[in-house]
Amino acid sequence: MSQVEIRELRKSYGALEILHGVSLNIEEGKFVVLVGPSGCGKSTLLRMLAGLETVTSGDIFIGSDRVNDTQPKDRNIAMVFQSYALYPHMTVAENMSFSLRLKRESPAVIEREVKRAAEILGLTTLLPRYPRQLSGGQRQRVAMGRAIVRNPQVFLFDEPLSNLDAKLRVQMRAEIKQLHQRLETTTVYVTHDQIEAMTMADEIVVMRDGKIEQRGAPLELYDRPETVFVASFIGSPSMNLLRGIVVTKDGTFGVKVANGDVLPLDGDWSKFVGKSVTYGIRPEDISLGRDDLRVRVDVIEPTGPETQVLGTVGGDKVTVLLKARADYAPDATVGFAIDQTHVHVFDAESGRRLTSSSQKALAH
Amino acid sequence: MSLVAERAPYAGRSSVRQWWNNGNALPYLLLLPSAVVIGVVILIPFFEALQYSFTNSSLLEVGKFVGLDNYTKLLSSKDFWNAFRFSVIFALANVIGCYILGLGLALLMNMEMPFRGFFRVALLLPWIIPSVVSIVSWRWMVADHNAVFNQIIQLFGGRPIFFLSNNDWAQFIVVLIKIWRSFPFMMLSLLAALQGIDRSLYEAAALDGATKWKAFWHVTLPQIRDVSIVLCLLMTIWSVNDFDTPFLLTQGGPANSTENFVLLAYKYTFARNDLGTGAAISFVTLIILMVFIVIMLRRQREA
Amino acid sequence: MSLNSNTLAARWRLFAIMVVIVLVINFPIIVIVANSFQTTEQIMLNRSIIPQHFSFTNYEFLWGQTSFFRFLFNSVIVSGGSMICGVSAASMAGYALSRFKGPVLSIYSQALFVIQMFPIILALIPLFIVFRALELVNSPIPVIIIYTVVHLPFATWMAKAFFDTIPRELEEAAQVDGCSKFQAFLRIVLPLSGPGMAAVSIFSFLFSYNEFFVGSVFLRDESSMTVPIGMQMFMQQFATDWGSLMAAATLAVIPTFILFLMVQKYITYGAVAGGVKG
Amino acid sequence: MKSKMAVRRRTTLAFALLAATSVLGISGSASAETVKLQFWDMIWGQPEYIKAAQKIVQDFNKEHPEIQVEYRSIPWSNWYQTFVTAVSSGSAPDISTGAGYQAVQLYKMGAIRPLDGMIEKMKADGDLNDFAPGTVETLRFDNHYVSLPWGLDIRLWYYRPSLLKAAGVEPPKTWEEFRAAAKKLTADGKYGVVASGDTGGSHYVLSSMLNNGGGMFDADRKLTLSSNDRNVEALEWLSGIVADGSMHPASPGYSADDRRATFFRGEAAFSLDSPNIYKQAGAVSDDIAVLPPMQGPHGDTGTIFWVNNIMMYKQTKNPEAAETFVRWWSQNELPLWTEGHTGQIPARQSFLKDAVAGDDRYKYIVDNYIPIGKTTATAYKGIFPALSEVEGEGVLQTLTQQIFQGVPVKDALPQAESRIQEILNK
Repeated sequence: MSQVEIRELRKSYGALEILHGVSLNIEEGKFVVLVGPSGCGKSTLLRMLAGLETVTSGDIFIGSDRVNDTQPKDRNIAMVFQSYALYPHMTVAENMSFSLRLKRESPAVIEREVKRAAEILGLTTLLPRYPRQLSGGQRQRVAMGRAIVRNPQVFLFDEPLSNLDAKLRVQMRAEIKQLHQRLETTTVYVTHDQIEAMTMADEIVVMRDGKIEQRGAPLELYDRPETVFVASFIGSPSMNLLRGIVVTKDGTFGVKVANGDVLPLDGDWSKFVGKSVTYGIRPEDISLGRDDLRVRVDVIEPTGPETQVLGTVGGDKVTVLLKARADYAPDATVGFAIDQTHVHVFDAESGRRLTSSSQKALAH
Repeated sequence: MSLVAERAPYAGRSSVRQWWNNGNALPYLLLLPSAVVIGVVILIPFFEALQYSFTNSSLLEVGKFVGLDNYTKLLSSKDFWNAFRFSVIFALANVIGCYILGLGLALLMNMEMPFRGFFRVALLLPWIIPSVVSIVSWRWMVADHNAVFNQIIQLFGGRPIFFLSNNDWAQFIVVLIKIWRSFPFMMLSLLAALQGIDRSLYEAAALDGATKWKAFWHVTLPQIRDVSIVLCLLMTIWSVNDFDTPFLLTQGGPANSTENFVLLAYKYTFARNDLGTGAAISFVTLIILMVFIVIMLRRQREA
Repeated sequence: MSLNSNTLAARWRLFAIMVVIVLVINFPIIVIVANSFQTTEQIMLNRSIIPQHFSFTNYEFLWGQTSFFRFLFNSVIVSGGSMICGVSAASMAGYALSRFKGPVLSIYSQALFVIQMFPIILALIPLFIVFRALELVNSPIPVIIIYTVVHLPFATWMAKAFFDTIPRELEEAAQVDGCSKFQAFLRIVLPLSGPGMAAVSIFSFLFSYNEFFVGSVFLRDESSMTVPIGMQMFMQQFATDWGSLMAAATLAVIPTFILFLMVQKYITYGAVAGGVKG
Repeated sequence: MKSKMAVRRRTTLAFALLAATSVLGISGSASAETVKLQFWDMIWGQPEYIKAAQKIVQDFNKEHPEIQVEYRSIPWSNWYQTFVTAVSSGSAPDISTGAGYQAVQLYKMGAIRPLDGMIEKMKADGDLNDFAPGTVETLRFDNHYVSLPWGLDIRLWYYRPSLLKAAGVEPPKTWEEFRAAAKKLTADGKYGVVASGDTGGSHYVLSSMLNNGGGMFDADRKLTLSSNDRNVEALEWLSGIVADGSMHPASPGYSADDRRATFFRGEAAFSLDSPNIYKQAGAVSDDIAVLPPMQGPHGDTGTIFWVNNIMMYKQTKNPEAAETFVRWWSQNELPLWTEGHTGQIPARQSFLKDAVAGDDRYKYIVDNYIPIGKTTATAYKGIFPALSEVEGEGVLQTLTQQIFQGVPVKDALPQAESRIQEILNK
């Protein structure tokens, strides 16, 4: 059963529409990550879920209730903010117990709940402190503690890790995931960082310009992006995208790109011959061997286990991720092999994924 | 489809109640107390006074409607233009004087020094003491040829100046006292603005080879520009509407040289018992101020 | 210009400069205080700034022979009252202006500017009639109300400027935690507004404590007069008694001075005129 | 919230009670039937005046338990605003004292209840004969007695005998001698004459015009400020003193108190002031002498004087009680002189003996100056409302300041004339 259901949700400020009719079901216990570049409407969507923004049109259901006009306090949700939003004039314990005190829970219940949450998050020794006496990571934990204490139906996270340094972010990422595994509360998590999305989510919802671009399990999105946007957004380093035209020769198909190379395609593309497409190949699916793709090298970036080669093909930038060590002189032209089974083809005009006749048959 | 999908939207609920329950009324409720007192203390009297300005009312009775008579009489009266002239001089000199003094001291106060907190309060004293008190003491210091000021002047070999007897000196001293009374506010506000400037801007400027003077000119001033404009506008309003300084020091004299609009309105209303003209003067003041402020704000926005 | 690069010597040099500036600027006040410890004859006789004799005669006179301490008490009532009213009204309105948008709010905010320009002399007669009808002349209530309104625009801007510095997310968190919007204001925003409210309070108090014109119309009875009005009457009755006048002036300054010393670290908040743009 | 309000109200009440008891010196237990009257008295003297007046009121209250009068002293600054706002808002007192023309002006506004009945009674029992001749009639306006005289105020010249002696100057008898003496006395930071720029200063102008047989109005109440040559001549005389450098240069900016202090300090030899002023002079009191009335160039004498009075307001709810008080006050106000040392000259001749007792200068003024006193209305018999505005509005002060600044009479006078005309036209 869906814990959260959003139907045809729209949000506009005056004439400016931010969300263009978004529909989304979130099943109970799932960890859903809304991801997208800034301004895509993901935060607005989350805030509407929380009741912090009014609904222009459409419906939001949480549990069995339509909550469009319900106050945040009556939605049975908890939210963790980007800035943590800890009340500076309250101690950690007071911060965490605030919602329970508002509900006039008995002191015994409050103490029990706060203790439980503090233990889960390792905050027990920090309870008498004030937020200003805490480090960034500790504050982050208190913010989560405040959410946990309430036993809400839904957790909402609004970019909770973006104020932390890189190392702490990785650590907290794992902690949040662990927490979710332990509590199994439905969670909606907003981030602009696709790695966070990939590592934490049960399901990722990629948003762009106030619409859902694609949703699915992390690896599903990685393996089969439906649009150029998703293809470029998910994965790091991001997918190489080369413009070209579908050509055929001797019954095999390929895409002819700017520098004249014809990049190999698998399967039957006869329907698309002559069409302008975007040829997508992830950096890790390019290797040494055949000369499928001749790249003019700009920079070599060795990281130890891998070597990243940054270069250009025609006018397009290309990244190659080699599992081996390599050393090329700048401006040298190097040939690489493409793993044809991992090629993505998109309509150059609409940006949507194109499928060869054979692949289609395979999929069904 | 899930269970919830079957539920129909809550069409029956009244939208007004909904609006109320959502806390949308809150901003209006928050404004209510101040709106009510403003309504009682300003709006009602405002329209009443507007009505007076078109009549020949006295303090005791509402007079006949005389159209624009009060206004036309005013604009052709010497006293009005005399008050206009002094109001402009007073406001202009006060704003400029306060700004220069206030900014200078704010810059000094923005530097590290021992006992900074004490200086901050000490420099606010002229602002925090009642006008009646400070003006009495100023009067005592300047009124006479052997008063403190003149003692000092004579100490340096000057001839005593009769500050309150000469038109120009009287204007000077009224402006000086007004600056003295109001610069601390300017200083305080500018100090807050200065403290709000990002220090890295100065570091960047220093790396770019800017001298202190250039850093002041190209970093400090632009950063406090908006605050400065607002402060100067406020100061203008407060100067034009200042009653205490000229009234308590000179009563507008000598020979009306320190009579501003408020004093003139006061004189008409309370001494000549001519409420109509008194009200008309106040409205002319209000209109002049509004036109000035609107022009300044528009220019600020364009710039 | 790095502000901390001053050497120790430079700081003390600056200190010396500031001492001179403070002395020059506060010269009139120093004169008042110094002369309050001399009898009138001594003041008139030697007319020097530094007292040659030291006596408490003037203060004894004020204590025993005049209503000065009643004025002081009235002033505290009036200023305290209008401070409480002003801070309450201004904080609510300032919060509304800081957090909400809409045509009503923008009209209100513009109206504040006009009120700021409004010459209060215009309103005095109609107001006097109203408050007379309510039998409130010589009572602190009308004065408190009028003072509240007169300083309301600026107090509101100050409050708004301060609320603008408090992150909205705090209230949103409170709302999610179970507060209504108003509760969030009361329980989260207001407790955090101490410094800002302190600044607004000082401003309100100062304005009311020092105001002369409105008070002189409404407070006629010697038993209801505030310090400035009483001082003015004092100047009539004891016109040539400079000693008592200076002593009264000194005493009049003390309450605000103490108040300022107490809250001096907050006063710069009051000057966040950046928020005054309306 | 509610309880707070109640507390506030109770404190206000407590205030009022406290104030009432402290001012009246009576217990708050006055019964419900007692009539309460508000009496506003101007401050007619030094602090001891207020004490004397309060004591008289206390005596009245003791003598009349059914009438309780509340005394309040009104400062001179903004007195006009005080009364007019009070009248316009319905919070006027029952009785007040007032300077020269306040009664007629307020009468014209409809605020005054004439004392006709009371004065008829006083006439009948002969009490009215006690008043200085003409003073009661002066306050008759529109066929009503708008108020009852209590004190006469007058301006006269004082000089410092020691200064004159040191300079070898005889007290001047004519304007010409005065100007010459003033010039001779001006040296070493001392000046012949000191004046002020306030209302007290404008009395220099009024007094000298009347001294010269001039005046602001003719018998038909027409303004003759600049058309009467005697006025111009008088102003030219003052102007000449300024031109000679004999006038203290601080004069235009001085208040009456500054002027007095300067005169007492011996920095000027002549000053125009009210009777009794030497009593404030402390140690130098004996070195202040009254200058005998001077003759103008045409042989005239004269100076400005006012009949100050006590009046009843229309808003009073108890006219009988108010009349009782006015009459009682009028008959029992002698301590204002004997204890309060007011500078006024009693309107009742029976008070004169006690008032002037042991004070030769005071007696001299009563004998020699009162007879030559004239009102601002001058040639017009009686007084009229606009006089109050003419004197109080600031036109004359401006004229005075200009004259003392050395602005030529021909430049200053027309402006003053047109401003006064504007007031009269209204």
